[in-house]
Amino acid sequence: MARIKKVLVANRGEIAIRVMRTCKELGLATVAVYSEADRSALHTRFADEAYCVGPAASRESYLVIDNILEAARKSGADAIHPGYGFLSENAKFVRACEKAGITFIGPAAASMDAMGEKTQARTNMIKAGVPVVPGNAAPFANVEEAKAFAQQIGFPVMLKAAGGGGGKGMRRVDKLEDLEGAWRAARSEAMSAFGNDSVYMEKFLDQPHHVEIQVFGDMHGNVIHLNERECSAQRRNQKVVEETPSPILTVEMRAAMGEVAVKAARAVNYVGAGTIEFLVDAKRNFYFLEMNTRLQVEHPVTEWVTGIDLVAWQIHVAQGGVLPLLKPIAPRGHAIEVRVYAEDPATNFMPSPGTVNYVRVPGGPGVRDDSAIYAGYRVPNFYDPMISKLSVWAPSRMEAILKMRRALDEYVLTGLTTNLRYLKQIVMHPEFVKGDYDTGFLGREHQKLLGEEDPALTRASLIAAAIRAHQRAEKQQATIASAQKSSGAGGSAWRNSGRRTGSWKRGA
Amino acid sequence: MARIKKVLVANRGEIAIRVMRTCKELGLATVAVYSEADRSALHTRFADEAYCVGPAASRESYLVIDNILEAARKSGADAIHPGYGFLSENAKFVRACEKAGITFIGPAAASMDAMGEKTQARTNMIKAGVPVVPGNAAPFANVEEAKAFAQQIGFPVMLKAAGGGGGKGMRRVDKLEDLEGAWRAARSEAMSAFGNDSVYMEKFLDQPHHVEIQVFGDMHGNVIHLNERECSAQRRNQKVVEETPSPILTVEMRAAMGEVAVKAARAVNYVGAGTIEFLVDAKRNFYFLEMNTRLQVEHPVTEWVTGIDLVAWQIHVAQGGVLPLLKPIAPRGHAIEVRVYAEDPATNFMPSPGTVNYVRVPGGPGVRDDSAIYAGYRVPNFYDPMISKLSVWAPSRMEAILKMRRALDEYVLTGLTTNLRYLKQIVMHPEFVKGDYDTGFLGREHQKLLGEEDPALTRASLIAAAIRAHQRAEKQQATIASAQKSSGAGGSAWRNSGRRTGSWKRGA
Amino acid sequence: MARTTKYFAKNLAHKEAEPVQLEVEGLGEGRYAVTLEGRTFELESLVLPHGAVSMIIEGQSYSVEFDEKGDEVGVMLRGQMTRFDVVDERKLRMRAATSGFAVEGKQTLTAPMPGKIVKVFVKVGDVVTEGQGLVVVEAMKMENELKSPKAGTITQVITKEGATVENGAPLLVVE
Amino acid sequence: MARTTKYFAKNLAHKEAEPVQLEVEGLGEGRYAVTLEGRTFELESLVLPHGAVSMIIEGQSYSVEFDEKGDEVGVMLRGQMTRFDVVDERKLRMRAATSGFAVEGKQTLTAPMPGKIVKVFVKVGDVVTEGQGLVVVEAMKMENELKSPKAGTITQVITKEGATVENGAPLLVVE
Repeated sequence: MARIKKVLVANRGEIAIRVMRTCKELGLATVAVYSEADRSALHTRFADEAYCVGPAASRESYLVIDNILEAARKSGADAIHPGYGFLSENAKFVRACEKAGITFIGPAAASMDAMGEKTQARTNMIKAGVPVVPGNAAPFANVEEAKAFAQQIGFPVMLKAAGGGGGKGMRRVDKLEDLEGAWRAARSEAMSAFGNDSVYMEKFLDQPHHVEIQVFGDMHGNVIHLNERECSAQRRNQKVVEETPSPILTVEMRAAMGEVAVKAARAVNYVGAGTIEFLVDAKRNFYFLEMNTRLQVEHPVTEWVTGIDLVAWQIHVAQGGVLPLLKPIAPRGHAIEVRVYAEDPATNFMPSPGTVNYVRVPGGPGVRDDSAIYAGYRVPNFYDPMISKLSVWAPSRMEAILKMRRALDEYVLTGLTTNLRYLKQIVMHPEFVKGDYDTGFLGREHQKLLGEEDPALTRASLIAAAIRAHQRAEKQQATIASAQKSSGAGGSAWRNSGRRTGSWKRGA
Repeated sequence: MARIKKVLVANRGEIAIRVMRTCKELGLATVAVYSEADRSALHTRFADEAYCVGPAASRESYLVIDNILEAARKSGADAIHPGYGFLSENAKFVRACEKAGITFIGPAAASMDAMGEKTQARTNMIKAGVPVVPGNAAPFANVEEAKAFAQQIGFPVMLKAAGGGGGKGMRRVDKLEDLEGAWRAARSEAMSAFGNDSVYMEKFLDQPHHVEIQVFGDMHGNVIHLNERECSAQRRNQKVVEETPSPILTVEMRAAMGEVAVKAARAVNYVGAGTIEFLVDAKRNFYFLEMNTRLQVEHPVTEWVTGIDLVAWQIHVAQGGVLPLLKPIAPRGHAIEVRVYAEDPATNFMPSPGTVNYVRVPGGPGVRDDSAIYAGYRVPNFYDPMISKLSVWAPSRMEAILKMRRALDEYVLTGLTTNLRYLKQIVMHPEFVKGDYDTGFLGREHQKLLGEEDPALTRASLIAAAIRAHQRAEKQQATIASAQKSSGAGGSAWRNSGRRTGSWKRGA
Repeated sequence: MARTTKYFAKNLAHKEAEPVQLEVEGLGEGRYAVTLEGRTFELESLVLPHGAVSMIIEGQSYSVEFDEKGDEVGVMLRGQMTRFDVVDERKLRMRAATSGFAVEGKQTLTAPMPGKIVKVFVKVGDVVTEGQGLVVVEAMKMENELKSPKAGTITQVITKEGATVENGAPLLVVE
Repeated sequence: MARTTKYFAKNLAHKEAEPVQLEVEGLGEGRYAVTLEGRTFELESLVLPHGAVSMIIEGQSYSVEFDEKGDEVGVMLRGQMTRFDVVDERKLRMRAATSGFAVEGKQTLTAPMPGKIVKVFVKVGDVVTEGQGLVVVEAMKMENELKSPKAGTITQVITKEGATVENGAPLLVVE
């Protein structure tokens, strides 16, 4: 297989930057694609080359296979890295790349088919002897079928997008009346996220842990696992905090899950980086949930404890290279990642796009920043509101938690509302610190995680607010005085300095 | 010994931030001290508390023991971390802390006495059986004494500050005529840097390697070493790039140097973090150069490959704790650090203080930022022009070099002239890549390290310059047009838009 | 002799609480004395280039970021965002004279962000409870339900399903 | 029909070279056609909030930072700083009419940074060579030697040892 020389990254945001960083280290030229809304995005500026692939809506740009391939042709890219989301788990795209003579940095289309469609994947896994959660085998034709199946397996159930993972198009349904609304929402989200509105159903396990195993395969039949990631801190089935090692895993359980994960990957002749997601119940039984046939958002924690650059391995394997490591390695120390979103936890996590006024990311020992923002950057409202990933490493879990607290305290990001404080509340919550938290954790503790006012900070803030008002008033008086001086009675100066009359009532 | 609760950091810049980061992780309150020139400095804003200790000149602020102790008293700090430079190797300060009942986070005054005065240190080391470079035993009373001694041992010689290290107050002298000027410069620098203008002399070794060993001692008589750092990339005896492991060391040589370093530290009952600096000649003989009785600027590379937080260890040991590790550990992977200075390599490294207009530090896997700058920060011209330390880790040396190149490419810092490009030239220079570079490297290769124009970049730059001029002209015409429209003939608008007449000649 | 100005500030997280009185005295060169609940704090406030402020109150160092809208001052301090409504004496009297203190009245539900209206659950005349879902907006690939700010009756529906709305666009009115 | 403007740019690192001619045609919405040495490049230039520019020239993406002083434009591109003197046709003629092209003449040595003069090596009337050390300035704890920009004679010494100087302060004149 030919050596890759120029990589087009068919993605945006932090993952585009992440992939390009490794490409640059490997001496490979980088090509960005961007939508019209992303002309000023960092990934567009970060690459050696950049090509516009369409309007803001991802369905008209990042998801249009022809436009991506046209950019590859124009730039002469000989490989495409899909990142996560968008076309990363689209077998049609893989086949189109193949046809165009471009190396797709990821698994073969056939492996994607076998795992990408979630109901087919379940069938394949059952055949391979991998334990799965009870559920149905094929997407539903209509909501009536879904209702009938739900009543058969019993509520609560989970509706899931057949076309992709990452928490998009997922809805928990507790009773029959709620099914129709959830069905509509899940399908609509699935369509926007994956261009496929097929939805299937699984029995809802009561507050399981979500533990996943990183696997890696090469073209020579080698498959290994690179330990687990604990991803139970989820909100709306969207991971928020991830860590490795999982605080609930023993060495024996890691080995057992790793073995099953390798078996699952082998069953579909998997090549490249993939993740086998498991649900773990209170008795520590684990069930195959799904396979993500791509790099995960949370891959940095695995990189921290293994010292491996997973993107470099992806490229190496895509060129036909043999896996640099052929047996499992013990994790070194502990890593935690948090996902920073432009959203307001206090108003039901309402996304808050806008312009970054100022940013200073945390630094110092054991802190890694994966962001794609900069001061002056306007976060567009067309894409996922994740704006930054922050990860830390320390020799022990407790030290990693304390380091994450320090790093979050240090993060300055103004102009947008973010979940930074919420993230800090999570990692400092006794249940998280203890380490035995399940997927119900964030929902159960929501009020507490919003945080309480610190009276000392509130008092200092009150003083700051008064000083600010005072400085503003003084500045205003100075402006008026100078305007009156220069223009006599100064009618227009009064107009310029007019402030809207406030009110004690918000939102009125 | 009592547990430390509040730490005053008697320093500024990145090292103050570095120390406070660990304090925050350990749950310790932090106190900054600042000079009048540093009111807006990041360390002043980063700490929980901040006290002004005097005017801009460090001799009137950061070096005034009474002012530092007064700040400690006001804040109720029970410990002081000195950072590096300033009072960090001042035994008087250690005694004053002791008298005030404040824990000094560093070695005992007696160890500092034994090692701090460089000529005394040499005598002590000879006694302990540690190999030293030929030189004189006591500071010179006057320049005549220095001249006589130089003629005795033969040129070239090195003049060195007896009061401290870090390259300050050091001058190489090749011939008798140059001695007087060098003597004056070294004394003046030594006085500014350490408040002590004593200078001594050593035989100049022809282009040796500079390799140092990190040591750590506790109050229970344990002393270990934490491997070496290669610091031969020096300019004016100022380290510019550091790495670990040293590319010239074998496992056996590391063990031998480590053993000598531990012997040297034991000879002075050393407690805390310290560094034994060695010169290594072409035949790989090594000689004791000096001991730095403090944390080094370049400590991050050791932290990368050992996973140890050296500042956390310093605090642990200062509280009477036993060293967490009692035998040497093998380094994991490879780390490189570069020092980013506000200086212009093209004009003989002229310092370039000024205001940071914009900054985006590198991120992603294996990159660590230790800086104390922010957009809008005015770098004062009173202190060392180092504004940032960038360090990287990778599994192998070559990967670390490529990662450093990538990180340097990524560093955006405008408003000041920096040595970023020079640093990139260093790490990509064939001699550096090969790994066998000595202390003469940067001087020898100076012209090459300034870098050549890349014709493709120059052409793109030329186009960018023309577009910029065009946009400026258009904006100017629009301004004039609108001014003429609103005020008739518009005499004053012309005045406002007037540009100074340039010239093809620079500096004329 | 420096002049003292009285300010009245209300923490918007505590709607029921009375405004707090603060006396601010400028001492020059960014130094102030602030009297709050009988205690006077001396402080120094330095405005940084990007609009943030470094405030040192009796040795305590605070990096403060602001988010201002009219008289509303959002203060971000060590990760905590507290919003205050701050007015001076003149404006306080003006507020008292007008309906500024009224808590009742009609509420307009506005779009909190640009997006697409995917569902409107109510029509004019519907009686709603506080917290009841009224509208679903899709933005950034997520559906977000907007809830009623108060119990009352829907008096106007300004938007409709399928509409694309800008940030702050009025959607409907509850009275 | 868009207007084409001619510019003349000189790379300041190559004092002896002739200025290069560039023709710039605005195509609207940040798009331009630039003709340089017989070749026309189409490009798009986006000005970012902090003054930097993102430029895409035939697919090549460049993040450009500028450092401008009068007609001198410093361009920072992928770590390389190149300084140009850029003028339009009108100014080029003006320069030709005055002494703008003169390379000879008196040179004023100025302080490149604020600091303290610790040594002045020359006095009025001294003959100096290009690159000869004239003055030592101490700043940021380092001593920095300023060298003569040309061979000639010292005609004025404006500063003296011990003086504190600001950035750009004239120190002496070589003719």
